[in-house]
Order: sequence, then C-alpha cells, then structure tokens
Amino acid sequence: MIRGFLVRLGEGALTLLVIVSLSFFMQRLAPGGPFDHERELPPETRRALEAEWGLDRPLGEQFLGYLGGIFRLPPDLKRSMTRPDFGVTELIAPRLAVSLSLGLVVLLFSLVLGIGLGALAAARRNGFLDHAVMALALLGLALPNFVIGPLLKWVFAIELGWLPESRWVSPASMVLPVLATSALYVAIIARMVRSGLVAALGQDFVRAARARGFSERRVLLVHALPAALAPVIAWLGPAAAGLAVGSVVIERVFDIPGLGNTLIDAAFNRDYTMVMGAVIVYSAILIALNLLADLLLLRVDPRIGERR
Amino acid sequence: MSATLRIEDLRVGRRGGHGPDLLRGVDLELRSGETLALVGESGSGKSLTGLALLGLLDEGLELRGGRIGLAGRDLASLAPRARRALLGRELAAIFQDPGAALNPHHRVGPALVEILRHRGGLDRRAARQKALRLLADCGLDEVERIAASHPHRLSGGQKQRAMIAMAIALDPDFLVADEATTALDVATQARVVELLDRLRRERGLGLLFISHDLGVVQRLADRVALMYAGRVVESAPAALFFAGPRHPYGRALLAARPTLFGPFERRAPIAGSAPGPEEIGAGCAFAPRCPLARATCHEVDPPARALADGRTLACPVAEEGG
Amino acid sequence: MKVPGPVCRAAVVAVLVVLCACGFTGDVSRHGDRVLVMNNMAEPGHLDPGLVTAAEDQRIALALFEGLTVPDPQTLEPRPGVAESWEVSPDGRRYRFQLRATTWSDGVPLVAADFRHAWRRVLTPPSSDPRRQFADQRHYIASGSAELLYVIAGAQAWHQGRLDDFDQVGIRVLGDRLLEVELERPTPWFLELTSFPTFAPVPRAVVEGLGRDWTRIDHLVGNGPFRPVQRRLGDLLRVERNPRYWDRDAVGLDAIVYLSTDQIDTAIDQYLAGESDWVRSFNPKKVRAWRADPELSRQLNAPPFLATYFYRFNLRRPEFRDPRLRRALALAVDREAITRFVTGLGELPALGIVPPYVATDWGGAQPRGLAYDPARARALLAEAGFPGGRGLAPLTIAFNTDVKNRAIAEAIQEMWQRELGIEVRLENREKRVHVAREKDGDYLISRGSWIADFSDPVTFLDFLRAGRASNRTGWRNDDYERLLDQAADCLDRARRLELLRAAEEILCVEDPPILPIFHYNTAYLLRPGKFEGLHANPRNVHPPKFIRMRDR
Amino acid sequence: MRSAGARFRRHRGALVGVLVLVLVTMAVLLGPALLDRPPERQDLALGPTAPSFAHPFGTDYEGRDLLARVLAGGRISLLVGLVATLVSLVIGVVWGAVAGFVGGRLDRLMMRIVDVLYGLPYMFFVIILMVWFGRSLVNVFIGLGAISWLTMARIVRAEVAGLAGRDFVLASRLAGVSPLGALLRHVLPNAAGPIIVYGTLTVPRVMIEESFLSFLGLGVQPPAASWGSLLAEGASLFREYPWLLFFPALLLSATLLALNFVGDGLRESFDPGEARR
Repeated sequence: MIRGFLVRLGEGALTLLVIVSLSFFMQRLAPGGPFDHERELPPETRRALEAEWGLDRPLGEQFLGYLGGIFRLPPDLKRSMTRPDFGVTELIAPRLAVSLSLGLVVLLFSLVLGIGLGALAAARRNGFLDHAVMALALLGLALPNFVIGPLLKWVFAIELGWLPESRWVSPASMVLPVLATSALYVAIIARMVRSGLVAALGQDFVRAARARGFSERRVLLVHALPAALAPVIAWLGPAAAGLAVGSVVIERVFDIPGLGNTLIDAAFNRDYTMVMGAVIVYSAILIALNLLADLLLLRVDPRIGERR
Repeated sequence: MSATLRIEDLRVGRRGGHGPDLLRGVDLELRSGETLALVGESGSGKSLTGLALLGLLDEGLELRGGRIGLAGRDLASLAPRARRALLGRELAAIFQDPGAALNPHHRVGPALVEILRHRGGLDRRAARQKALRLLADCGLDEVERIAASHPHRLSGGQKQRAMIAMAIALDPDFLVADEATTALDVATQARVVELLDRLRRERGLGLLFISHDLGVVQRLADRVALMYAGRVVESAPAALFFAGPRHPYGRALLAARPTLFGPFERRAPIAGSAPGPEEIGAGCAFAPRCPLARATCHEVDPPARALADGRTLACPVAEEGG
Repeated sequence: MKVPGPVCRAAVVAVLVVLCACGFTGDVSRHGDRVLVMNNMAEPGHLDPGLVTAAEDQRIALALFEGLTVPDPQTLEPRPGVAESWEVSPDGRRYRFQLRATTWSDGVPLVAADFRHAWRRVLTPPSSDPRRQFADQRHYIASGSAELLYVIAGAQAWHQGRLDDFDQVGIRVLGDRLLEVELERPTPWFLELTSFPTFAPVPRAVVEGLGRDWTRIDHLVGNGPFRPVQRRLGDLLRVERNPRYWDRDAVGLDAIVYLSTDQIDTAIDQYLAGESDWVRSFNPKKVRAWRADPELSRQLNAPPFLATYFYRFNLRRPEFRDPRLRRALALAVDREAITRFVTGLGELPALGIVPPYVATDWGGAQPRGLAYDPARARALLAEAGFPGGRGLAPLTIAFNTDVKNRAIAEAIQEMWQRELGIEVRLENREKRVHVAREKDGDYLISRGSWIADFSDPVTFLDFLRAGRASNRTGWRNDDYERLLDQAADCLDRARRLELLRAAEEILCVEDPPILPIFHYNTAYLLRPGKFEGLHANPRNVHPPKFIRMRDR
Repeated sequence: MRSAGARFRRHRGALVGVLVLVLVTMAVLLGPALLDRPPERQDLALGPTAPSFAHPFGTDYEGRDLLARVLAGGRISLLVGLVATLVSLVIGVVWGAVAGFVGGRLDRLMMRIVDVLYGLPYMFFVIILMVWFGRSLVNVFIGLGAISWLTMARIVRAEVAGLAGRDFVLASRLAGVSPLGALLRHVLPNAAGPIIVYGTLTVPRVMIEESFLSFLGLGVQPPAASWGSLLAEGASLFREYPWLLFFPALLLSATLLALNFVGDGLRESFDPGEARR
C-alpha cells in the first residue's frame, strides 16, 4: 500500500514534468508574445524587454533555465511578465486561496446537498419527492452555470439586494457563486447517490441489516450509503478538474479574484511566467486530488486495495 | 420460557393486488427450542415464507393475508415500525451468502457493536466486550483479529459464524436461517450446523431452518415442513418424515435424493417441472406431475389436515392410501 | 458509526481549511465619506509612471503623480502643475519651467533634477550592448511610451543609441526650481504632453534604493493629489488624499477606489447593485435598451473621443495594389447604419481618419470622397476588373475578439456581400494573435484603431507614415510623406492644417490604405448628480484632483 | 429476461427523450431550409425585437432572426457533441480494447499512461489551445474529444478485460479465430452496452463544455453561432433582451435533458442491475 502510494507520487511528479514541458513549448509556438501590443513598442524597448526576460536566448536554454528554477527549494517561479512588480508565487498565492476555498465549499456543499437529496430520493423512490428531486437535478445538468449565475445575481443582488453582487469581500460573497457552481455537481451527485442507493438497497447485506431491526433511516445512511458513495468518491478526483473549469467561468461571472481567471488572462496576455506558474499549481492540485480520492476510496471500500 | 411462533394462512402476492398469490396460505408452527425445517425445491416459496415472516419482503411484494402469531401479537397486522422493533430481539435471521450479507464496508466488530449499542442499548465498552464474547460463543478463534477485520478478509465459515453472532446478539427467541449453509463447503457446513444446533439447545432458540438440503435437515430438524408451489403440503416430525413422507411430492423428492451408498439408478427424478405461480390451476398444484392424481385433484386444491401421527398432510389420496 | 468516518473527517478538515483561508478581502470600498468607487476594468499592470501605457494604468498614475502641467478637466488646456509658470521662446522650441516649492509624499523636496532623472530613465533602455551600458543601468526601464519623449531635442537619438552623451539631450536643470527643455521642432501640443505620466517626475532616491520594488504601495512615493494605501491583487487599489500635495485644499475626494473588473457585464452589474459609481466602459449591445429607458439613459454617457476605428488593407497583397478595389470597398460601407444601429453611442461616421473635433480650428470638415454610394462602388469594382464581385477571391476580415468588433465585421460582411456580391469571411482572432499576425502582414483586411496621443491632427496621420511600425499595411505614398514633412516644419498654423488636410485627402480618398469607419465615443456609466468636476472631454481624461462630491 | 431493446422501450423518460431528440434534429436539419431566412441576414435598422409573428423567437442586436440562428446554432452544437464524442469513442475504444485484450505489461503500461493523463488540467489545455492557436470547429472537436477519451478507455478496458477471459471467447480462440477476430467479433459486441451508454452521456457533457468555451469567447467563428455562443450572448443581455437567453436555453436544455434521459434509459436497459426497483 505504501509502495503503491509512492508509485503514484512518482507518477504525479512525472505528470507534472510532462505538463511543464508541454505548456512551456506550446505557449512559445503560439503566435503573439507578451510585448505585442496594438500600439507597437519602440524596437529599443522591445529588445531591452526581451533581453530582460531572456527571450532572446535559444528556447532550449530558456526551458532548462526555467526547470532549474522550479526544481529548487523554494521553487522560483519568476516574476509575472505583465505585472513585473510581483513574483508569480506572490500573485498566485492569494488567488489560489480564493479558488481553493470556493472549490472546497462548492464540493462540500454539493456533497452534502447531493448526498442528502440523493438519499431522500432513494428513500422515497418512485414517489413524488423522488420525481421532484430528480427533475430538479436534471435542470442542474441542463443549464450551464454562466446562465444560472447572472440569473441569481439579478434576483438576489440587483433586484432584492440581499447579497453582494460580485467580488470576494465577505462570506456572503460566497453564496451566489457557490449556488451557481454547485447546481451541476449537486445534480450529478444526487443522481449517482440515488442510483447507488437503490442498487445497494437490493443487496443482501441491507436485508441483513434490516433483519437486525435497524430503523430504515439507519439502514439507508449507515449500511447502504457507503456502497453508494464509492462511485461518488471515485468521481471526485477527475471531477475536481471540471470544478476548476467551472470556477473559471464563475470567477468571471462574479468577478472573483481566483486562480482560474488569472490563468485565462495570463494566457490571453502571453504572460509566459504566469501561465507556467498557474498551470503548475493547478496540475499539482489536480494530481493531489486524484491521489486523495484514491486513498479515500480505499478507506471507504477496502476491497479495492486488494483487487489492484 | 417457551414461546410459539404460529403462521396461519400466510398469503403473499405482487404489490398492487393483481397477479396470483405466490404464497397460497402457508401454515406453520414453531416452538422455541425446536428446529423446524422448511424444505422444497427452489421457487416453492420457502425463502418467501421466511422473508414474509420477518417483514422483509421485496418492494414489489406484499402480504395479502394471514396471521403471524408471536407472544400474543399478530405480526402481520403490526405497524412496520413496531414490527421492525421486534427484529433482532424476538426474531432474527441469517441468510444464504454470508459474503453478500455482511456489509463489505463494515468491520465485523464494529458491526456487532452497532447492533448491541443501537438495538441492545449497551454502552460502548460493554458492547465491545459482549461482541467479543458473542464471536467466541459462535466458535470463532482469534476474536480480536476477526473483530478488527473487514468481511472480505474472512473465510466463508468465519463469515457465517460472524453472521450468526450478529443474529443472536440480542438473544432472539426465533432464528430464521434461510439456506444458511448452502454456500459453504461440506466440512464447514457441518460445523455451522452443529453451531446452530448448539445455540438452539443452549439458548432455547426456535430455529426455522430453510433448506433444500435434505441431508442437513435430517441431522438438524425436529420437524419438517415440505413446501410446493407456495403451500405447505406436508409437515411432520423429522423422524416420521424421513422414514417416509406421505405426500407424493415428498416421496418423489426423497426418492430423488442421491445416497452415498445406494445404487445410482435409484435416483428417480420427478417428471415435469414445478409450475410457476401463473400456471397453477384450480386443483392441487402437484397434480400435473403426480402419479396418484385423480380427477378431483385437478379440480379442488386439497386443504391440509392433521393426521393422528402428528403430521399434517394436504393430499387426500395419500391420506387414504396411507 | 465507522464507515463514513473518512468522509466526515475529510469534511471537517476541509471546513477548517476553508474557514482559515478563504482570502476574503473585506469591503473597504465604502469606508469614508467622500469616496469615489470606480470600475477601472483590467487589473493595473504598472504604477511606475515611466512604464505606464494602458489607459487603466494612466488613470491611476494621474492620481499618484503630477507632471509639470495638469489638464483642465473641461477644456484640457494645460494648467499649472508642478510648474508654477513657464515661458516659451518665440521659435516655439524652448520651454523654461519655474517649479513651485513642493515635496514628495515622503517629505523630500521635489527638484528639477527629478524630472531630468525620470525622463532619462524612460529614454534609457537597459542594454546588453557594451557601448550602451551605464553604471546604474538596472535603474533604467524598457518603457513602451518612450517615443512620447522624442519631441525633446536629441531624445530619439539617445534612445536609439545614436548619441553618447545625455547632456546633449535638450533637458537642462538650471536650478532646483528651474527646468529648461529644448524641443526637436516647434511642438504646439508639448504642454499637453507634460501632463502625461510618462513626463512625470520620479523620486530618484527611492527608485534607486528599491529598484523595481519602489512601486509597491507600501514603498511608493509620489507627488500627486493622492497616495496609495491599499492594494488587493485582482480586486482593488485604494488611494487617499496626499497630505503633502501642494494643492491639497483643492482636492475634493478623500479616497478613490479602483476596482479591477475586466468583465464588462460584471462591472455593469456592480454599478447597478450600487457597488460602484463609475464604470469606464460599456457593452455596446446594451445601448439600445438603455437609451430607451429614461432612468438608465441618464446614467449612460457617451461623449466623443479622440480615436478612430478603421480597417487596414494589406497593400502587400496583389488584390489591393489597385486603389479602385479599396475605394469600392469603402464606398459600399454604410457607416451611418453602423453607428446608428451597431455601435449606437452616437458616434460620428468617419470618412477621414482625423476626428473633426480634434481642434477648434480643424474646422469639422471631413473628406467627402468615399461616402456611402453603392452604385459608384459597383461601378468602381467593375472598373477594377471584378464586375459583380466575379473573379475576386473571398475577402477575409480579421479582428480581435470583442463584441463590438464582431458586430461591425458582421455588418460590413453583410454590406459587401449585398452591395458588391463579394464573398466575405470573418476571422476572429485573440488580441495578441491579431497584433502579431498584423505585424507579420498575415492578413487581408484587419481591424485597427488609433487613439490620439494629444489633441492635434498630426497624431492621426503620422502613424501611417512609411516605415512606422504602427503602419502595418505596407503602404507608402510619397506625396503623403512630403506633405507631412512640410507640415512638421511649418510654423504657420493655418498653413500647417492645410497641409495636413491635403495629406488626409490622400490617405482616405485617393489612395486609401485604410477604411475609416467611425470616430469613437467613450461610453461610461456615472451615477448622476453625485459628483462634479467630471467633464466629458475628447481625450477622456479626468484629472482626479478636480473631482468632488456634489452637496445635497 | 427481456432484451435490452424491450427494457428500453418500457422506459418512458427515454422514449420521450428519443422523441425530443428526433424533433430537435429534424428541426435543426430541415428548419433553416424551410425558413428561407438565412441566419446571417441582418436588419440593422430593426435591431433587437421581442418575439412576434414575423420572428417567433424575436431578433438579435443585428436584427437577425433568432429562430433561424437557434436552428443553425443547433447544427453546430449537435455536430460538436457528436464529433467530439466520436473522437473520444475511437481513441478510447481502441486504447481500452487493446489494453484490456492484450493484458499483461502492455495493459499496465497503457493504463498508467491514462492515469498520468488524468493529472492534466485538460480543460485548461483546450482553453489555452483555443487562445493560442485560434478557434475553429476542428480545434473544438479535437480538444473536447481528447478530454473525454480517458474515461472511455477505462470503461472499455474493464469490460474487455472481463470478457476476454470468458469461456465463449476462449472457445472461439480454440476454434482458430485470430485474436483480432475474437476481439472484434466476440468481445467488443458484448462490451457495446457500456460503450454506448457512456457515449450517450458524453454528448451532453461535451455540449456543455463547448458552451463554456463560447462563454469565454473561444467558441466557433462568427457569424456562425452555436447554442453555447448564443447562450453566452443571451446571458450577457438577458435583462435587456430576455428572449435572447430564453430560446437558446430552452433548446439546449431540452436537448441535454433528452440526451440524459436516453442515456439513463440505455444504462438501465443494458445493466438491469441498476434499474429502478
């Protein structure tokens, strides 16, 4: 098990290396650079800037230089090319905190609500509540969050004025973005949990639990749910990637100073160092989340570890 | 203390009232301290009887009638919640495949503790101690290790013992063992049977032993009830039954038993196959396959009648002939 | 309850992490009485006045630094800034500035040498060329707006490395409070330039002591009416009045908050929700609805702006060698329809490149040559050898991603297809790709715009001269070059404008390398009746020192 | 035991889903021809108008008929959904089938590669790809297809590996069928269920992803529109011109719901274990 973990960790490092190389060379292949503005820079200025950032040296040399920077402790992610007053690390850290907390709250909220609704639907399967919950879930699947977001804003921030319109100033700022982002995840989780629970409820061990006289609620939540959660947890790792993208959109709709927004802007502005930094951080988080989901899955369904 | 579990005219059918009965009036009586074996080929309604008795019918099924008398109450007419409350305490069950019936996500010990705490009202410490005692009682060694294990780490016999420990944790009066030994190998089977028998003796359990394995039944049962197509067609003290069943189906069944030392040719399979619930006509369900069948057999389903030797029998022809 | 344990524990840990690290910024935007909260669009890139190029950075720099002059909020006439007064030599090439006794925000006196240092810094890019290496070159900067300083004698030569002695550049410190500037040639708009951040002084000791870090807000020392107090990356920059500013009593606001929201719809929502008072941009597709609503239309302002929207033709492509095709295309564009229905802010349709309101004596006349005339366009197209569009390969309009650009391209596509029978394709390109490809000449027709550097027609004509990097069309017309050369040295203003008008005629009628479409209006939302000292002006410059809250 | 087809037919939601899909597809394919209003035809003077008899869905800012644009946009959205799913299907099935059928070290290697690729922030790569190399339908297909094949490969591998060891496959091998033949004739047809189900569920996901791209301004080239790009514009203008959001949202949601219903129906018919009890 420890060996498996180390192998996965090694894989993660390898993945990161692949990502770093890929992004580094891809962004250089793209037309346009950080110093291409609609109003042309004087050639002297451009030359000086290119020399300052080492862009006048051979690409391979630049790449090795960059690698040398990141495989150092602490890693040196260089300065941002479009906001050279700041180091990439310094720019990313606060945005990462915002993105992570948004992502975590969305995930928690989706898990709690999704599992709750899924369990409710399963407990009342084929009843009115079941149909109502599942219809709601389908709605969540069918409307992109950039449609839900502005609608929520209009109602709750502009018309009613109950909640902040956008930005990230207080816990209240979280409400609308979390709702808009969660809709999809609540829907997915509720559906997964419901079908998992319905399947689990037909299992012998559930019947055995009932035969011991446990209440139906306890049977559902304690005995059937873990089996229904395994697919949810397996889905969590890869879903985190989707969540990251979902939050880019939400960060844009709600003007949240998060990492996804920053990455997209950096890509648009050809802020090479910033793109690299953001990609590295994102990938590292993604890899870590996949790993975490695997470990969690092992805890929830111990049989998996042995099957591998 | 001797309690009696009395099932009368138990009927089960598909939910919603349409379709034929799957159990067509089952009568059984079981006293604590006694083993009643419920035998019959698959599809005859043995397990359905067990589940109906426990109140754990699949969602698509419902109780259509009958009484389940236990300690002066009729379980069949109790509210589901009240009925659920009796499970484990008065009426417990173990099932066929211990691998499937143990929750793969729960370790054995904590699962037992859960029962003892939430159903038995013990505190954590007492529950832990009792759990270990129960496991030991059910003939498990290294109870600490087993208690800390997930089910998939245990052998089939260990799993079934753990199941039994959970079933008897709250000291029930009656235990439904639904094909409890079928999935085990022969040696393990024998030991589990021994365990059940010992528990019956020591704890005064009334054991409803549902099985199609006549060999095991012969070793264990005090009384045998033979089911065919959703009815009990004959019930008799075990010795009498194995000495010679009266119902033609029982005879055929016994004749079809492979015996270890007898000539192979003696195995006489029963012609035809058991009817599905839709195929049962007005008369005796066995009549189409019955060598003794008469005209009336195809018209009237014979009621079960108690005979002088302690049997009940639902075959007037055999009764006459016997 | 064993099983959901890991899940529960993970949840608890997650909640804790979230509670600790949400990074909520806390809303500081409304602290204080006299506060202006504005959506400044993109996050500021530079606070260093020498490096500022983007409009959003310029707005902030105007609050933090002050040059020799300050533009009048209404007329843009230069008003005294750091310079108390000035004298201009009769030949218009020598300016002598008397500086007022004032200090930096750290209390250090501001002296004439600070200007010389700041300008030298902008004009001296760090270089790997050993002949160009200076002892303290790490304090020099690669400034994108160095060209603005080329009006100073010798500045261009120095910037391009053709001069070895900075003393030969026309900047002379004649005393702590006396500065003399010698210009390359008479430049009537020079006093307008001196209000730009590029011409602002920098505190030499701070800059040299901290290097690049000097613009961190806790280090930044300025001489403007405000000083920075708080910056939150990706969120806002807050400035408060500078107690050491020479004209502090005239400053009407306690603080300005610049929100960085580059999503225009979000910025509009923030405004509607009352979270900001001023949004410096607008979504053109909302204009019609807002104009139709009396309440909303009061909030939407759209004064003319000194900038022109046009299409470039790539003259290196054989199709466009013949000016008749270019003229035919220009004749087939119904600019009235575009400004009325697509851009919708009341923009002036452009037949020339110079906005008529560039100067009062420009006269408001536009070259009339290529106004919408589909019949003439068709005739010209046939003359050029493509009757009814036959024989002409599909034309591709390239533009950078933007709601307005797209809508205009779609409209023109439709017009050309309808009127000329030409197949037109659109190529929507991301901004940097668009610029890079345009520079490489990899386009056929490409969307461009030019924003005036100063209020003089020449800024709209110069950028298309042969050899200018901003030309990008491969166009060269010797008559045009000659006219502009003559105008540059012409001291008689009327004659000079005459020459420029003739040049514009060539540029926009005779041999057009571009197709002017409209002169911009800037759209912004401003809470009505809340502020004064904010005036619509064609350079869209709003010096923050003059803004004050209106008393109720 | 009823056939999957029969079970599917009993699934009412799925039947409604199929009906909606057929209707939408027909409308999208035939509609523009019947309308005789090109989706690009502008009427600048008309501008944005609310739904009316002449323009049942209203018009957009350039005075283009929204009905025509929604129908034309549907073509592109459905095409994106289908082609990207097809891309993921081809790569995923080949990869998964080879890994699962050959097994051993190759299997481990190939699945490790999939594991490693799972760590890539794919959607960002698509976004960055579109930013850097320009938006085009082909890029959308490739980018979105490349995201989805990983899960497909895992599913196919699991199915194929399970089936490869089954007796009927061994029997066919003993009868002299080549490995490839056995894979194609015996293994893959039996794995078709999960593949089809996952494929059906991939289509709506890809369509949502395309709409994300459109929202970020990275979708298809104008003047063409997809539902995603129409929706993005509608979401930005919904307070001013609500119909611009309503109709594209209606069509997209109906299609996504239908696809989800069909996917559910298929899943339940191929895998009765998961059926509603």
